[in-house]
Amino acid sequence: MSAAAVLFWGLGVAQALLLLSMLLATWRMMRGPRAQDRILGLDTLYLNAMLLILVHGMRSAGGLYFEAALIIGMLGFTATVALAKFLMRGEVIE
Amino acid sequence: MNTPSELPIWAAWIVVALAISGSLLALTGSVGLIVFKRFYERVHAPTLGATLGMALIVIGSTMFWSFVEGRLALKDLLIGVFLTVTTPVTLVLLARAAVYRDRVEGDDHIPPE
Amino acid sequence: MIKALLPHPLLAAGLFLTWLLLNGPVSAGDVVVAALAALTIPQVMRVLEPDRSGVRSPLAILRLAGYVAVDVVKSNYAVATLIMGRKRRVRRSGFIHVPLDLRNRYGLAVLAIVLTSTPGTLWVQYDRPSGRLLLHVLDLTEEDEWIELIKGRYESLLLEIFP
Amino acid sequence: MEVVLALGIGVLTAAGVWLLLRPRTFQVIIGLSLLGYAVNLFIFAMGRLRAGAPPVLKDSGPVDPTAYADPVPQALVLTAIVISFALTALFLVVLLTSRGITGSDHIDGQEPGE
Amino acid sequence: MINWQDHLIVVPIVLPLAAAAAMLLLKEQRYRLKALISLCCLMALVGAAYALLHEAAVGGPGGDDTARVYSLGAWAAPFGVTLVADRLSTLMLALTATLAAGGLLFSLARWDRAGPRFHALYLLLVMGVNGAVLTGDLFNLFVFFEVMLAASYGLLLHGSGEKRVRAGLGYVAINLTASLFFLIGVSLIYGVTGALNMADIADRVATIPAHDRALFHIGCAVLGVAFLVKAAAWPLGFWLPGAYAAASAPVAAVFAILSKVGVYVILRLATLLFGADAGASAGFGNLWLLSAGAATVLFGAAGMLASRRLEQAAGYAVMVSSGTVLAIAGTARPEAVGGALFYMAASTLAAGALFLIAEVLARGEDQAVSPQDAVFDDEYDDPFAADDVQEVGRVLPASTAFLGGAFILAALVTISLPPLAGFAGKLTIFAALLSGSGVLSAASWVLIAVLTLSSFAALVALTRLGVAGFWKREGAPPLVHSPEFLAIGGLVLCCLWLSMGAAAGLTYADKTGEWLATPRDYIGAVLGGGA
Amino acid sequence: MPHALLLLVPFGAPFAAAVLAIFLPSRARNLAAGLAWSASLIGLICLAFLFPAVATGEPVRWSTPWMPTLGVNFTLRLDGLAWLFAVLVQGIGALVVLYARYYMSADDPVPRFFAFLLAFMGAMTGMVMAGDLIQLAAFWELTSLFSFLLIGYWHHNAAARDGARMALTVTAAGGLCLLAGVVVLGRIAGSFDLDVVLASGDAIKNSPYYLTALILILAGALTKSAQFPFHFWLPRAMAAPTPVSAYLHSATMVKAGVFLMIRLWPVLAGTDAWYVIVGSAGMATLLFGAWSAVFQNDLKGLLAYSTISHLGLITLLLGLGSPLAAVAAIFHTVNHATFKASLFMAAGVIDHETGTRDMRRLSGLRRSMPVTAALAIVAAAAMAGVPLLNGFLSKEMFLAEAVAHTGGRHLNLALPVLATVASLLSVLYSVRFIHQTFFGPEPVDLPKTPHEPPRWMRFPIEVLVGLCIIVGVLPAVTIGPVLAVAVRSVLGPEVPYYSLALWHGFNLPLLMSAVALIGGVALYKVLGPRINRSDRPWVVGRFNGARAYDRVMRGFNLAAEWIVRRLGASRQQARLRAIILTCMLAALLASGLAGLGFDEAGLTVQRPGLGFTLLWVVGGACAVTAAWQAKYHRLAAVVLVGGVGLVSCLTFVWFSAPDLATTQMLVEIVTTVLLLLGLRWLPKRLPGLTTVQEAKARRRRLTDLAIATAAGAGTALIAFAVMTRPSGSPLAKYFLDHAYSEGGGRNVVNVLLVDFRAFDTLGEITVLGIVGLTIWALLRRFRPAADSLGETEQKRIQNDSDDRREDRAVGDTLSETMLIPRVVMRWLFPFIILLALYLFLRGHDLPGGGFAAGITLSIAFILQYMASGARWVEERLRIRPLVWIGGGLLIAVLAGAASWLFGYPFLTSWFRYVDLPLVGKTPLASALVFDAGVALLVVGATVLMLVAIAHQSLRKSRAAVADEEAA
Repeated sequence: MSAAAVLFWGLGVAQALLLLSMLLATWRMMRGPRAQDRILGLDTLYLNAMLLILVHGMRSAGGLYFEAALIIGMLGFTATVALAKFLMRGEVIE
Repeated sequence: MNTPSELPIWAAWIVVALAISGSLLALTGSVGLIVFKRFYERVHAPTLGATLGMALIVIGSTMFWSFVEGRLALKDLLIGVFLTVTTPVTLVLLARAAVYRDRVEGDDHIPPE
Repeated sequence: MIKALLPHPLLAAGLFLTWLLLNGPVSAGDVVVAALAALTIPQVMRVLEPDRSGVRSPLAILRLAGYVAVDVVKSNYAVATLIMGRKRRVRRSGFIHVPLDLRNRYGLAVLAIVLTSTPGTLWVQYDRPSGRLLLHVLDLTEEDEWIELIKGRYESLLLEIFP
Repeated sequence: MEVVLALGIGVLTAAGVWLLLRPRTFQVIIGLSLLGYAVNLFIFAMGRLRAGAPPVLKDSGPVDPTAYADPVPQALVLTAIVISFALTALFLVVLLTSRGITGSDHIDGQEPGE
Repeated sequence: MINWQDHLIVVPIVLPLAAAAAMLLLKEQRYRLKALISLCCLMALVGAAYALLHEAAVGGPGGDDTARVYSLGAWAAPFGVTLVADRLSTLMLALTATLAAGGLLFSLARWDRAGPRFHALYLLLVMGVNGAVLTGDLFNLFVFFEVMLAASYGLLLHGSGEKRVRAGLGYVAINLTASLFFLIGVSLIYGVTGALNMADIADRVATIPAHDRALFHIGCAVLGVAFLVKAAAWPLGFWLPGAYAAASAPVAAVFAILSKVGVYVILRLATLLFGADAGASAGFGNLWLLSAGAATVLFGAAGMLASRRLEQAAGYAVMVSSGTVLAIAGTARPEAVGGALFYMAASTLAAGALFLIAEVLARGEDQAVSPQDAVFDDEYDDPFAADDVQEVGRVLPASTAFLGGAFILAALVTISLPPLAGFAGKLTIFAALLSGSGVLSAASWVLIAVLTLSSFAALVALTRLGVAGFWKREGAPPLVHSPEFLAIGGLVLCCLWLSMGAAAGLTYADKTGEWLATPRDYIGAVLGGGA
Repeated sequence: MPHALLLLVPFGAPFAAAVLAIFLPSRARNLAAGLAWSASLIGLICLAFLFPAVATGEPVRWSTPWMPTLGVNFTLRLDGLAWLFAVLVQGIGALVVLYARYYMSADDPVPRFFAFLLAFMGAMTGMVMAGDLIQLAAFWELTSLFSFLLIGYWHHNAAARDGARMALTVTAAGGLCLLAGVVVLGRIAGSFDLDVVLASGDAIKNSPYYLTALILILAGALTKSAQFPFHFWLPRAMAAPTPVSAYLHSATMVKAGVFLMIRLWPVLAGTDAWYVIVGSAGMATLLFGAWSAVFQNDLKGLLAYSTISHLGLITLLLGLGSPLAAVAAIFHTVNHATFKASLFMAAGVIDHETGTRDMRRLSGLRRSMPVTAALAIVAAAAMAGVPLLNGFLSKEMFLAEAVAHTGGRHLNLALPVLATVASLLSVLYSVRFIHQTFFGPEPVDLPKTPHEPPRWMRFPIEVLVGLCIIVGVLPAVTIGPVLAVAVRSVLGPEVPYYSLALWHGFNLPLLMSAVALIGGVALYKVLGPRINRSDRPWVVGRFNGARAYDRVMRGFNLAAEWIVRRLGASRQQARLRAIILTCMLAALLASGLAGLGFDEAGLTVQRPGLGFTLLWVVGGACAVTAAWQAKYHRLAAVVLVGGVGLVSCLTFVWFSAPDLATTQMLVEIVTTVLLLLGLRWLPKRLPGLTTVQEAKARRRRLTDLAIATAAGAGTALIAFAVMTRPSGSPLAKYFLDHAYSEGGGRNVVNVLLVDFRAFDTLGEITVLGIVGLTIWALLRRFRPAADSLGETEQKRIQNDSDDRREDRAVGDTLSETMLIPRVVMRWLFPFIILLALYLFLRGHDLPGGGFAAGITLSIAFILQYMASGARWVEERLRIRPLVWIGGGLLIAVLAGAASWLFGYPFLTSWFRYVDLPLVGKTPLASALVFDAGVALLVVGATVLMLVAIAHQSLRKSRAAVADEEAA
């Protein structure tokens, strides 16, 4: 098995695992039952998406997806924080 | 898929192992999200992916790119740093909001203020 | 002079480093830009956070980082087994109150990050007048153990770093 | 791959259209967002699907166009994303204003039967 | 050195944009300066438009028709975005500039203070329209459509108030939907032909493989629906009368051109893509255009009859005028298209004038412009409070007579009664429909019947509304400020001028019809290179 | 002056005078009248000069192109007929002007009146002198228009308004038909030129479109000349000032229809269709008008119906189709004009001097106004057809024609009888008019004391009555030559023999005349009092044309409303549904129902991967659930839409679009925040509110579901069809080839955005800027709904609990909650700025760019707002989004315009590698400046959008506080 093949299959497995994980998070988002559960689901989804992008970057050897991952890592919490704050205070910016 | 071939096979195995174990941790976290019964339990689960899972994959990625580019390519570590700093913000706020909501609804399990 | 130029030296250093990390192989141009960015951007913080964060004791920082790294791995394992654990032993999750002596905002922030990053514990609510922290713990075997762990392992170090 | 994406676009479109036909302004704005995604993906799909061939040139020298995805739809989608974002914001504000002035969040600006 | 003449074509887009941008840097209260800037800008636009129109009318060096092509960023077609000023687009430019100047003038009396940043939005709307008619690129057209629409959302809501907001909500929702169709259509066309430049697409239409043609047609149909929504064709245009009637008068006046932009694009694309040499696609959609246009005319005519307010009737009149041009576009007869264009120019100006007159007439009535209805807070108690402090215009004693005269002229054009320009246009249409040897088609007769019926309906409706507005009116005559006077008079004078210069105007329109019927020239001009 | 130019005077003078008159002060009645008087007089003089030329038989022409593309010229053409009518128009016009000067009150703003009158005169002259069919139709409509203004001159009077509207509606509608008719005629003849048309009579009559043209033209002519059943507008038009009636309804307006029929008589008459339509319309009108006239109690009403009747007579004559009948028609037209004008004026005098026109109140006026009485009696006698007066002559001709046509057709059999009856009736009403007004006892209880009118008010009547007598006595000398010229211009050289003698010997027509005269007088003796007692005509009184008209118009209105209601949509949902359905239908039809060509195209499908499929399971589930939850669980919908956005972002990653992924992600974040900001102002919505209309709603939902499913399936199918086809866009190749070598960037997408297609980007940021402006403008006047006012529930509860505890102040909960987030968010701020800078600088070569940088920066701001509140941030950071928007736009525009300086088109980019000290070789591109403008604008607009919404709660709580303080 060449390195390329190892990476291709191995990282493919990793991707599948992450996507499964996303699926479960989505289930939480859909089912709720409460708003905080959904937000938690979205947060998990973001996290998994970011990891997925990293793995995908390795798998396709494209260094160009780094920004997308960085943005999720650095700014992705904005959306979920806003949601959480909305729950807490009823409005996002006071 | 045009995976680069200049990666030594052992490095490839390590990268793959890191990535898979990281992914597994993330998956475990998501499973926790499903199997736990209460919100306050569920909220712990994704942390798996956000901490160690993320760390493993980031390390794998760093290693991978360092090999590919033939130099120390550490920028993926930045993702790790920022994610570590930001994820708790969400969770803290979310937990606080949940506590507030449960209190308003009169949930007994929540300690009063 | 230095203060005027660098209101937050650590921040400037962080920015400088970040820029270099972001831009791959370091070239002279990048260094120039990084230096410029590190000098100009923190000026914004003059208005947002005028008081300087006095960080002390780099050694404590390192120790804290070490603890955290170990604890994260350990609790990751613990929580993962909890989730995947086939036998599903009865676990008690619940809230505990931790009285904190730490008052420094940064210190509290770092503590929150540490606690939350460690699977199994979650910072929920902090009551400033009493300095009491409400914590949710996934596997609440012994309440006092947790309080001892937090106060002894993290808070003391943080008190060193952020007096 | 094509099947999956086409189905995805279809589902988004269906959900969006269904919401678009609902009476509440909030449903409509969600519907417009979903349709926006669907349309963005549709435009993107018009450039055909190419994995691992981002249109960022690797080195100077003669370019092999077959090694890269079609950049045109991507540019179009970028423009479309921005515009649809702006207009979503606008619609949101208009619906808020309408809700404020008329007191109703019905898309007609008044409850049916009034 | 710079040869300014070369860049004239881009002026109608860049100038209002720059002026609007500059105005944003000014403080809000500097109304006078802003008014001055926008007035100067619009004057310059009128000048530029007529210069371009003149050039298109005179033709190329050989005297034959040509189009001025401008490659933005020096990227030649079909790769870059091109602007094309031919007979049709310069006609639209001139129409836009004129109407916009009228609306702006009117607004200077008081409306420009009824909400913040009126002038900037207004200029940007003009920029959007100009861009939409000048561009030769399908996606760029989308962008300028959006500029135009975004500005129109803002302007429709200008002055606030329940009526406007309610109308605005529907207007925005529908136009957003239409924009999505637009995107689908454009991208589908790109997906099939691999081209975005209109001339480039037209160039390839004939050679589209048979199995791709259905997809291409679907793209064109979806695109067409998007434009027809904008052009307010039945059953897509129910939004128009309410929205236009709700808009403040100067805005409604300039909106009269917006629906014509939809018509313009339909006309442009139908002639370009589905002309005689389009292979299997030749004549695609003509029947639909014809029927949709006729249905629109009938619906608009019925709407005019059912209208109880002048501004509403004017809205329906806009529909009628769009429908007429659409139906004629569906006949694909060059002479008729020429007549329809002339008619369009006249009826659009007249509709603009009608909107303005309606607002003046409504003054003193229980209208939406009264302060109780509009919602203003801290900054504004009353949109026109400024009037009490400093009187801009003076009350003209003969205001009613003047308004009445203007109304009659505008109504004549709208009804297309002789001897004004609406009549000349419709007559040309009739003559063209009846021309040619052999038996006349049923469609021609139906169209003539429909158009005559719509004239009749307009006659009845406008007579009723005019009688109610002028003759039945009790109490003091409406106040007309001098800018309003100038605006209404100016628009009506333009109608008159079109009528007086019917010879030149009709010749221009007729040649435009011919030019559109021979898309090869357009394609050649664009793809052959340019500045 | 050459003859041709002389033509312009009678046509142009009235218009010129009208324009002058409108600018006269409103009390200048002498000046206005003088102006009008001289205009018509000058016209008359010119016409007189032109007569010799006209008499040669060759029309005098003057022509100038009008609508050259149609071959339509503006042609003034004066032949005998036109001359005759022009003289009538101008001559009677002059008299009416004189009369009106005295008739109109000193308080009336008469210059306007005279202006309308003059304009009408000009239009009428233009019509009769038209040498082109289109021109004729044009002036035709103008006469309708000016008559509308004249009839409605006293518009404070409802009757005048209604009469004017009715007249305009009927005549202008007829005019529209006429217009269509002449276009058809022109199509048949190949030209609109009158000479050409008149010369192609045979072609016209044999054309398949003859009947169409005929019906359309007659629709115009018959409505205008008030023929049954379109006659009703004329009596209503009597609400006009009497001079107007005298002018319009004797000599001009109503004669336009007659004129047209005479004008086109050579080419249209003589067919069966012509005979049936025109003849029967004329006959019906003749009898109906005469019968109705008998029963009128209003002087003007009587005259109006008598006018209708006489117009019917003329029409009937024309309908007969024989040349002699045509001669009679022309002759009677002139005669009718003279006597009817004088009668109207007399009626006006009576009205003016007594204050009433009701014949039942008038009586014995011959004593107080003997001269007027004498004049009216003569004119009425002419109307009745008493010998020695002009009316007698033309009536004799009519009766002769009626007799001559006996036999053959059905109508002809009855013709002599009906003609006699009609004549009898006209005698009857004439007698009634004279007898009841001027004879009998002294009038009692009149509003005014009657006396003779001013000298010059009576003068026009005297002139006209004089003409009646002169023509009646010496027809051959006076009217003969004129009539001959006119007749020849219609009938051509083959004019039949006719004699304008007073005495034709004892013959059948004479007998009929005698019967009519004697019978009429006798009948008046018998029925007079009973007629006075009936308020509407016997038998036909039930037929009320005006009411029928009202019904028709109401029907139109109802139909219109029905159309608008049924075929339109007033509800937003219905509108959207119509649009979506139409689009689907259009797409379906456009595909030709023949499939999308899958078989021929040859599919190139990539096998679906597990990962991607899973991804879209997530995406689809999110979308469907969002659609499901959007009504009652808005927050859930926002969350789920976020999921969809994430999936589409990942799709971009999957298929090689890093720029898209980046931008999508950023926009996603901002959109979520945006939607959340909006949520606060929406009403609470709880499930379970069932209504009675639940079943209906369910049905609608099912329909919508079907529509949505079909739309989704269609889109999917189309997308699939395109994706599986080989692509061959030459654009892509070109851009990839030239991006680096000529655009100076490796990131082709970015080069497209800031260079190849920078114009798109310019437009795009303009949209963003506009939206920012609009939002800002809207929200400055934002007023929340009553139930969203005040603080949110959460805030209230938390503040209350803060209040309860002694060791806490209000707001502590917030500050404690945000303690940790604040620290992180604040310290992230510089790093996000750094990220923005990074994205911006590398955009040209790698994913990123101005837009991404701008959004990133705005997120940095938003975070600060979220962490610390709007007031806190704005106290520290000076944010002027509008200036940023303006500045960004300006920078972008200037960057584009800079290329002008080098002679390149707008937005031509320029790039170069520059050696900078320390840094080394650095690419500098003007596109970077453009991109900077983009970034600046994006920050401004995005921050503006979010902050403007966020500010609302701040402002409202402030307002609430102020309210409490006040209370």
